[in-house]
Amino acid sequence: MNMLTDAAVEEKLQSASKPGVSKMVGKDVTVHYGEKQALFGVNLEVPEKQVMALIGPSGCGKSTFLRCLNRMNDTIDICRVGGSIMLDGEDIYDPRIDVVELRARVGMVFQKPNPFPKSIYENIAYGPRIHGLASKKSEFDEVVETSLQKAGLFNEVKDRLHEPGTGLSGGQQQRLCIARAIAVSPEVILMDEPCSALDPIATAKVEELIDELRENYTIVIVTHSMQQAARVSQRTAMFHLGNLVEEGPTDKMFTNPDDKRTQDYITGRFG
Amino acid sequence: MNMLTDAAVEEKLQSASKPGVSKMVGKDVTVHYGEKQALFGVNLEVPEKQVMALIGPSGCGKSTFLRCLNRMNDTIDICRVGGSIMLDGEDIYDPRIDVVELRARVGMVFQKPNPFPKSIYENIAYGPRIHGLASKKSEFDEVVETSLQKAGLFNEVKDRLHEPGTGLSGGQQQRLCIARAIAVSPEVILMDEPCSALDPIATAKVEELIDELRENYTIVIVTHSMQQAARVSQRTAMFHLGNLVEEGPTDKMFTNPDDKRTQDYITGRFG
Amino acid sequence: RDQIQIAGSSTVLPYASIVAEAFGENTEFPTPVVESGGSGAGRKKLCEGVGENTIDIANSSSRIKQSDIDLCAQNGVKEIQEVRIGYDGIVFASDINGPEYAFTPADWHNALAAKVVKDGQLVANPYKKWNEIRADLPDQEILAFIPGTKHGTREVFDEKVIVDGCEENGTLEALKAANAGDEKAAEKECMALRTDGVSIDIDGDYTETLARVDANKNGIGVFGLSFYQNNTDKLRVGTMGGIVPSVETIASGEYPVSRPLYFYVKNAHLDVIPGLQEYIEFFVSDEIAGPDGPLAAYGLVSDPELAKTQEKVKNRVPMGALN
Amino acid sequence: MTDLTAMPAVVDSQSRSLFKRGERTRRRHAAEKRFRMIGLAAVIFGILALFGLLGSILNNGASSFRQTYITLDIHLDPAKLDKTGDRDPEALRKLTTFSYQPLIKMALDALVEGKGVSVEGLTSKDLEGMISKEAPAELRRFVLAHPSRIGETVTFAFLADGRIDGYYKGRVTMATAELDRNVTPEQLRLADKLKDAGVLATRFNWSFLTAPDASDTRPEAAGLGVAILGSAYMMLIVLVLSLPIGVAASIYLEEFAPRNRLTDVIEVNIANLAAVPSIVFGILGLAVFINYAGLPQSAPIVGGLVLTLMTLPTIIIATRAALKAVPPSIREAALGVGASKMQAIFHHVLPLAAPGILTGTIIGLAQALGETAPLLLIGMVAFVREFPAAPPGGFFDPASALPVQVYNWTQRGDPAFIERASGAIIVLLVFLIIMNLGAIFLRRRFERRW
Amino acid sequence: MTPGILAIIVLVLTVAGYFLGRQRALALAKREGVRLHSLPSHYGQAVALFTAVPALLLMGAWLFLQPLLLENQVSSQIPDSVIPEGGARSLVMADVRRIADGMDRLVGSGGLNEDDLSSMRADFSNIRGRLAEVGVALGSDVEPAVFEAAKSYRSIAGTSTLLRNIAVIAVALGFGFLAWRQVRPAMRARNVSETFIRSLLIGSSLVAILTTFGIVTSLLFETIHFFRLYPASEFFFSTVWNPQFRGGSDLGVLPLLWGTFYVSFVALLLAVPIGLMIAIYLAEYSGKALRSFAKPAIEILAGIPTIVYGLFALITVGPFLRDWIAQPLGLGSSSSSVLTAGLVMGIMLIPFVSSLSDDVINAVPQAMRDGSYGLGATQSETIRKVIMPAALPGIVGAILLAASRAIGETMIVVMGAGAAARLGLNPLEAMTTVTVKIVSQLTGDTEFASPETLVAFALGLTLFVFTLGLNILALYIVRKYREQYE
Ligand SMILES: Nc1ncnc2c1ncn2[C@@H]1O[C@H](COP(=O)(O)OP(=O)(O)OP(=O)(O)O)[C@@H](O)[C@H]1O
Ligand SMILES: Nc1ncnc2c1ncn2[C@@H]1O[C@H](COP(=O)(O)OP(=O)(O)OP(=O)(O)O)[C@@H](O)[C@H]1O
Ligand SMILES: [Mg+2]
Ligand SMILES: [Mg+2]
Ligand SMILES: O=P([O-])([O-])[O-]
Repeated sequence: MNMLTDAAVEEKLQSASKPGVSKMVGKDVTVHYGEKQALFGVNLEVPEKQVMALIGPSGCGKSTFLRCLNRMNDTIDICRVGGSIMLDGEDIYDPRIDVVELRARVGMVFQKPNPFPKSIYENIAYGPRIHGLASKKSEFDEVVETSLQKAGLFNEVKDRLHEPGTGLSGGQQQRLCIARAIAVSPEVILMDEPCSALDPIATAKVEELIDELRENYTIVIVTHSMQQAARVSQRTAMFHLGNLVEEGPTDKMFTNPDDKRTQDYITGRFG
Repeated sequence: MNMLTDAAVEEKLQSASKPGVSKMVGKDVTVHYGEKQALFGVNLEVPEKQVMALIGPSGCGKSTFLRCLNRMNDTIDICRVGGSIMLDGEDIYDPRIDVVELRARVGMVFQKPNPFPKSIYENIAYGPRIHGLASKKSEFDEVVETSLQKAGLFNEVKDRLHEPGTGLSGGQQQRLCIARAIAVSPEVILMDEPCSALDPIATAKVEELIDELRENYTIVIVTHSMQQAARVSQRTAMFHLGNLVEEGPTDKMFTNPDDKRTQDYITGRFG
Repeated sequence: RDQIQIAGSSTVLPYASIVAEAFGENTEFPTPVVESGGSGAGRKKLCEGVGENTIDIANSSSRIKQSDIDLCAQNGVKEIQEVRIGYDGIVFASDINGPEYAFTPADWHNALAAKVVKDGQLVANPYKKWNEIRADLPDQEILAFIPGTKHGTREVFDEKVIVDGCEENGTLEALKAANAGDEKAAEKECMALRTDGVSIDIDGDYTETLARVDANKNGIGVFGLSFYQNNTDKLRVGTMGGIVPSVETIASGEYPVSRPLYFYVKNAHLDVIPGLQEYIEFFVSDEIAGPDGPLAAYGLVSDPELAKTQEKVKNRVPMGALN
Repeated sequence: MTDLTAMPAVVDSQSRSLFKRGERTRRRHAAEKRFRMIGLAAVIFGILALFGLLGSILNNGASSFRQTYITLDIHLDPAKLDKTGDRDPEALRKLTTFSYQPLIKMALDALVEGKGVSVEGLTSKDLEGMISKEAPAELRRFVLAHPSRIGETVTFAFLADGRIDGYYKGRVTMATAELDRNVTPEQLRLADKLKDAGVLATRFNWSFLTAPDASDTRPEAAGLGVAILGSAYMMLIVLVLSLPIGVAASIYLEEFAPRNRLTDVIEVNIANLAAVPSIVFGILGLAVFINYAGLPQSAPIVGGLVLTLMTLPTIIIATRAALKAVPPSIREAALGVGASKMQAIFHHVLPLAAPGILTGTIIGLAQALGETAPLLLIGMVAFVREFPAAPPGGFFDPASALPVQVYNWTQRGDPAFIERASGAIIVLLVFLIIMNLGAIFLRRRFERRW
Repeated sequence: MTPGILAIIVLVLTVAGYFLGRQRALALAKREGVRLHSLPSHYGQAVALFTAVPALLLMGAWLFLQPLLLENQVSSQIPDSVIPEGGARSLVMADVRRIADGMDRLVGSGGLNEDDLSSMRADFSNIRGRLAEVGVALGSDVEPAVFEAAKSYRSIAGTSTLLRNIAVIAVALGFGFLAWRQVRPAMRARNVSETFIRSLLIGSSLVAILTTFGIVTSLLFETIHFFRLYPASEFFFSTVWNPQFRGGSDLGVLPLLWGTFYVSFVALLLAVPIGLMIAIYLAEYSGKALRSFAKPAIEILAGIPTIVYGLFALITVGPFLRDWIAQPLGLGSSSSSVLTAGLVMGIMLIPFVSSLSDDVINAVPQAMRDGSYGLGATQSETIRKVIMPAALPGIVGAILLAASRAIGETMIVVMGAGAAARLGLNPLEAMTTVTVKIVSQLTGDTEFASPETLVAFALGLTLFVFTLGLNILALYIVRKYREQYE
C-alpha cells in the first residue's frame, strides 16, 4: 500500500521543517512504577499545531509518556514522575498549577476505550457540560452530533443516542471516546492508539479528523502502525525500553533514521 | 509492504482448497440485543485446522458472531441468539450440552484485554488449574513459561511474574490474554483482534504463533487489518451490517471477490 | 423544662410509673418522665449537679450510699430528701405444675453454696436433688435462677437467705473455724455459690427468670412479690420458714425476705421544677401508697410508717447522715 | 509446538461429544452444583430465619392491634361531680379520678341488672375489675372538656381489663383464671354473657398506635404514640446527619486522603468504632451531649446524635467498600475530559457506588432503629406519656423510642405486655420497611454492571 | 426574630447571592468577550458560600455565647438572699429564663403590653398565676429580685438578639457583596467551591477521630478512678469474675474477654459462610425477582431488635440445644450457652456480610467474568477464583464490620449465653461477655463510686484497646495479603 503521495510529502516536509513553537516540552522525564523504572530521562518537544507520533515496541513507555503530558499518572498510586514538563512554558508539575485546567487543555483518548456507563449522548455531553461550553439543549445536541460526526460514528448510533455507551462494539466505543475527547476542544489532544480497533475506513476517517484538527490543535498520537504514523504525523518519536531513541521529522525518520534501532523497528527487523 | 511470497500463496491455495472437515457450522444465526438485531441469518462454516478471518467494518457484527461460537453471549442479559451452531456436528445451543466443556474446547481472546486482578503467573495458570492440565508446581511453571513464550511476552515479564497482570501496558495485557487462552489448548481458538494493541514485531510473533497453532487447532480471528487477514488466514468471511456478505478462500477474497462490497472494503473505497 | 425527671431503679419503676400516670391524669402538671437504668445509675445522675438538665428524683431499691452522698456534695447537691415508699417482697417460685416447696434459708444455703457441711465435714457441695438436702423436700433436681450480682435483690438474697442459712445449718461455724475465727472471711465464704451450673445468675429482669423457669420446669426462680402476683397462673410460690409470702406477711415482718424501696429528691429543685413538691406529696399520700392504694394492689408492701413519711415530705426534711 | 501438543488436550474431539461429560468435568459440575445448592440453601436459611422470627412475632403480636371494649352508659351524676352546681372548672379539676370510679361502678351494676346477666359468685370488686383502670381517667377528661354535659347519661366504650381482653385472645382460659389472682372464672363467664348481649366487643385498636405508654396496671391502654414519634425524630436526625457525614468522610478517605500514617489512624479508628459496644456510645452521649453541652435528658436530639455516631462507622465502611469497587477506568475517563476530581467523583463514581452506600444506610439505620442500650444512659429508656412537640422544638422534649418500648414492655410483670411488645416489634419492623423502601427502590435503580 | 427565621433570611440571601454571582460572571464574560474559568454555577456557589458560611458561623458563635454572657450579666444582679439554701444560682437563673419567656408569651398573646410589664411588680401582682395562664408553670411564687432580674434579662436579651440579627445579616450581605465584586471571568470559582467542599469532607472524616477522642476521654477518667480502687494486675490477669456488693469482689477481665471472643467466633462461624454464600447466590445465580425480594428481606434481620433475638435464644434455641445436643452428648445441661448465643447472633449478622458483599461482588466488572468463562471455567470456579479475589477488599470490610458488631452485642448474649463469667472450652456451657458486664455493672444497684460499677468503664476501655489491637492486626494482614496477591 502506497502511503504518501508526492504532494503530501512536500507538504509534510514543509510543515515539519517550520521551526514551529513548542507547545509542550518534556525535560529529563523519568517515571517509576513502584520499584520499576518505566521512563529514563526522556527529552521531547511537542511542536504546536502539528501531529507528533510516538512509536516503539509494546511496553516501551509510550502510554506512560503520554499520560505524563496531562498528569494522568497522578491517579496511579505507585507512579512517581521526575523531570519537568512544560505546557506553553509553564511547568505542569508545579504544585501550584490546576490539574483540572491542565486536563481541560490537554485532552486524552485512552488506549482501552472506557465509555461512562451512561447513554451515548451523556458520554459526549459530559465534557461540554462541566466546562460550560454549551448550556441550551440545542447547543448540546449540536456538540454531540458534530463530535460524533467527526469521529465517524454518528450514522451508526444516531437512533440509539440514549442507549448506554457500554453496549457499543469495540470500535464504536473507541470512536465514542474520540468524540468525547474532541467535544471539549482542548488545545492538545493525546491519543493512545485511537485506531487500534478500527477498520480501514473508520481509520481513514479518524486520520482525516486528525489532519483537520491539526489546523487548530496540537496532537500527540501513539500508534503501532508505521503507515499511520507516516500518514498523519509531521514528527515522530521512537521509544525503546523506556528511552527516547530518536525524534525528528516523520519522513526523515521513515526514510533515513539516525538510530539503528529505529531503522530496525520500522523495517520490522526488530527483536 | 509486500505480504505474500509466492510460496506462501501456493501453500494457502492448497490448504484452502482442501475439502477440509467443517469444525464449526453456523446456520441462520441471528442475534438480537434487546430490540436491535445485530446479526441477520448468518450461514458460515469454519473448516477444521485452518485459520478463518472475519473482516468487516466496525460494528458489523464480527465480535457478536465470534461470541456466539462459544456461547459467550449467554452472559449478556439482553442478547438472544437464533439459528443453530454446530461443533463437530453437535448443536452447541442444545440445552443439554455442557457450556463449560464447550468453552474449554472453544477458547477465546477478547477484544478488550481483560487480565484478572491477579499475578501474571496466576492469570495463566488459572486455566490449566481448573482443567487439571497440570498439578505439580513444575508443570505449572512450564505451562506458564511456554504460553508466555508463544505469546512473545516472556522476556518482558519474566522478572515480574508475580506482579499483577493489570499493571502491564496495553499490548502486554493483550499478549497476556493470548497466552492465557492458549495455555488450556482448546480445539478452536477465537481471537477478537488479538493484535490491535501490538507493534509490528509483536504482531509478527503472534501471527507466527497462529500459523503454528493451525497444525493442530482451528482458529477464527477477527481483524481489521486486511494484510493480517491475508497473511494468516486460509479463508475469510466478510460481514457488513450484520450480514455475511461473502465467504471464501482468502486469496480469492482478496484478489477476486464476488461481492462489490467486499471489493470496496478491501480496497478501502468503502463508505 | 416543664416535666419532672425521675431516674433509677427498675424495681421501683412500675410503682413510679403508676404514680406518674395518676399524677398526670389528676393535675395540671405534665406526666413526669420515669427512666429506668438501675438504682446506682439513678443516684449517680441525681448527684451530677443542680440544674435543668439533671434529674429531680432518683428511685432506688436500696439505701443511698455514703459515696453517693459525697459525690452529691461535691457537685453542689446538698439537700436530699429520702422517701421510703414501702417494701418489696422477694419470693421463690417454681413452675405451677411442679411440686410444692417449703424452704428454709438453710435449705437454700445447702443447695447453692460452694461449700457445705455434710455429716459434720466441710465439703464441696455434693447435693444434686432437693430431697438429698432434706427428705421432705421434693425429689427434684436443684436448679436455681437467682438475681445476678448487678441486682439489689441479690444483696437481700445473699444476706437474708444465704448468710442466715449458712448460720442455721452450721456451715458458718465450720467456716469460722477453718478461717481461724475470722468472721468476715467466713461470711464471705458463706456467700460463695457453686459454679457447676446449678445456680444461675440472671442479669436480666424477672421476665427472663420466668422464661427460664418455663424452659426448665424443675428450676426455681427468685421473683419480686408484685411480679409473682401478676403471674400466679404460671408460678407456684414456695414458703420460707413456713410462711407464705404476701403483702400482709411481709408488712408484719413474718416473711423474712424483703427490702425497703426509696426515692431521693433533690431539694434544690423543689420550688423550681413545676409540680415536683406536688408529685412527692401525691406519691406518699394514703390514696396512692396506702394499704388500699393502687401501689399495694400491684404488690408493693406499704410502709406502716407512711404517716411519718408524709409529714417529712411536707416539711421537706433533708436526710441526715447515714447510720 | 511440541510442548503445547505434548500437553494432554482438554478434550479429545474425536472421541468426546459435548453431550458426554468426562470424569473431571463431571466432578467439576458436581462441585458447581454443590456450590450453587449451598448458595441456595444459604438464601433459604436466611429467609427461613427471617420468616421464623417474623412468624413468631406476628403470632404473638398481631392480636395487640385488636382490643376488647365494654360499652357503658354512664350517668354523669352532678351530686358526685359538681356539688356546688356552678360547673366551676377549678373545682372540677380538683376532683381526682378516684371520684369517678363510683360512677363506673354504678353503671356496671345497672348494666348487669338491666341485661339480667348476673353470675353467681361475682363480687362487686370483681365487677369493677372488668373495666380498665384507664376508664376513670377517660371519664374525667371527658367531663373536664364538656362540663355542660354533667347530669346527662353518656355512652362510653371503655377498654376491658387486660385479662378479660386476654380471654378473647386465648391468653387467659378458665383454667388459668382459677389460678390467677387477677381474674376470676366468674368474670370470664360474665364477659361471655356481656358479649352475647352485644355490650362487649373486640375490635381494631387504633390507640395502640396513637396512645402513649401506660403504667403496669393497665396494659390494655398502653400504646406506641410517643415511641413512634420519638423514633421518627431520632431517625430523622440520624439520616440527615449520618448519611452526608458518612459519605463525605468515605469520599475523603478513599479518594483524597494521602496514604500516610494519619489516614491509617483514621481508618483503624473507624473500623474500631464499629466494634465499640453501643452502650459505650451511651456513656459518650451522657458525658458529651448532656453533661458537657447541656442538652436535656431523654431528648430525641441527644438520642439522634448518639445513634448517628453509632451508625457512622457502618455507613463509612460500606461506602468505602463501594467506592473501592468502582473501576479506576471510570475515574480516568472523567479526568481525561477535564473533570476535576470532585466532579469525577460526584458525577461518575458516586452514582456507581450508590448501591453500596444505600446498603450501608439501610443496615446502619436498621441497627440504629432497633438499638436500646445507648438510650439507657441518656435517659430515653423511660416511661414517657407526654407527646413531644412538633420539630424542631420537639427534638428537645422527652420522648421514648420503639425499641425502648419493646424493652420496657418485655420487662413488665403483666403477661399482657408480652403481646404488646410483640405488637411493638411489628410496628418497628413496618417502620423499618417504610423507612427503607425509598433506599431499596433507589438501590435497585442504581444497580448496574459494566 | 428567632434563630430559625434568621437562618432562613441568610439562606434567602445565599440563594440570591448564587444567582447574582452567576449572572455577574456571565455578564462580565459576555462584555469582555472572554471565556469563564469555571462554570457559571461555580461563581454562584462561591458567592453563596461567602454569603452563608461566615454569617452562619457568626450566628452559631453568637447563639453559643449569648446565653453565657447574658447569664453572667444577669446572675450578678440576683442577690444571694433569694437563692434557696442548698440550691444553685443556675436554678434561679432557670426561673429567670422561664419568667422572661412567660412575659414574652404574655405580650404575644395580647394579655399585656410592654408598658404594663415594666410597671408590673412582683410584690403586687400575681405573676405566677398570670404566667400559668400562658402555660408557663413556675415552681413557686416569684421573688421581686428574681422578677427584676427577669425583666432585665428580657431587655438585655432583646437588645442582644437585635444586635445579633443585624450583625448576622450585615456579615452575610457584606461578605456576599465582596465575593460578588470579586467575580471576574478569570476567578477560579470552581477551586473556591471545591476547596470548601473538600474541607467539609475532611471535617466529616474528623468526626470519627473526635468520636474516638470523646469515647476515650469519657472512659478514661472513671477508669483511672477504678484503678485507684482496684489493682490493675488483678483486673488484667485474674481469671475470676465475681463481683460482690460490699466490696471484696474479684473483677478479672480474662473470662469476659474469653467469652467475648468465643461467642463472636461462633457467631462469625455461622454468619460469614452463610452471608457470603447468600451474597454469591444473589449476585451471581439468582434471578432478578428473587434477588430484589431476598436482599431487602434478609436485611430486615439486621433491624429486628436484638432483644427479640435474645428471647428467641432463650426460649427456642437454648432448650433445643440442651435437649438435643448437650444432654445426649453429656456436655452439660445448661440451656444458655456460648453456642446458643453465637448461633442466634450469627443469624443477626448474616445481612451485614451478605448485603455488603453482594454489592461489591456485583461491582466486579463483567469483563472479569467473561475472561474466566472464556477459558471454560464453571460459574463456581469463576466466583471462587476470580470474583472473590477481585471483591476481596470490600468483603473483608464487611466481615470486619460483622465481627465488630458481634463483639459489641449485648442483649443476645445476656439471654442466650447467660451472665456467668467462665473460662472454658465447652461451647455448650454458659459464659458471658465484656459488653454484658458493662451494661449490667453500669445499670445495676451498686453504688456508683464503687469498683463494682466503675469497672464498667475499665471494661469499656479494655475492650476498646483490645479491638483496636485486633483492627490494627487486621489492617496489617489485609495489607500484607494484598501486597502478596497484587
Ligand atoms: N451489549 C450490547 N448491547 C447492545 N448492542 C450491542 C451490544 N454489543 C454490540 N452491540 C451492537 O451490535 C452491533 C454489532 O456489534 P459487534 O460488537 O459485533 O461489532 P464488531 O463487528 O465487533 O465491531 P468492532 O470492529 O467495532 O468491534 C453493533 O451495532 C453494536 O453497537
Ligand atoms: N500501573 C502500572 N504498574 C506497574 N507497571 C506498569 C504500569 N503501567 C505500565 N507499567 C509498565 O511500564 C512499562 C511501560 O508501559 P506503557 O504502558 O507505557 O507501555 P506502552 O509503550 O504504552 O506499551 P503498549 O504499546 O503495549 O501499550 C511496561 O513495562 C509496563 O509493564
Ligand atoms: Mg500503551
Ligand atoms: Mg468487536
Ligand atoms: O434496677 P434495680 O436497681 O432495682 O435492680
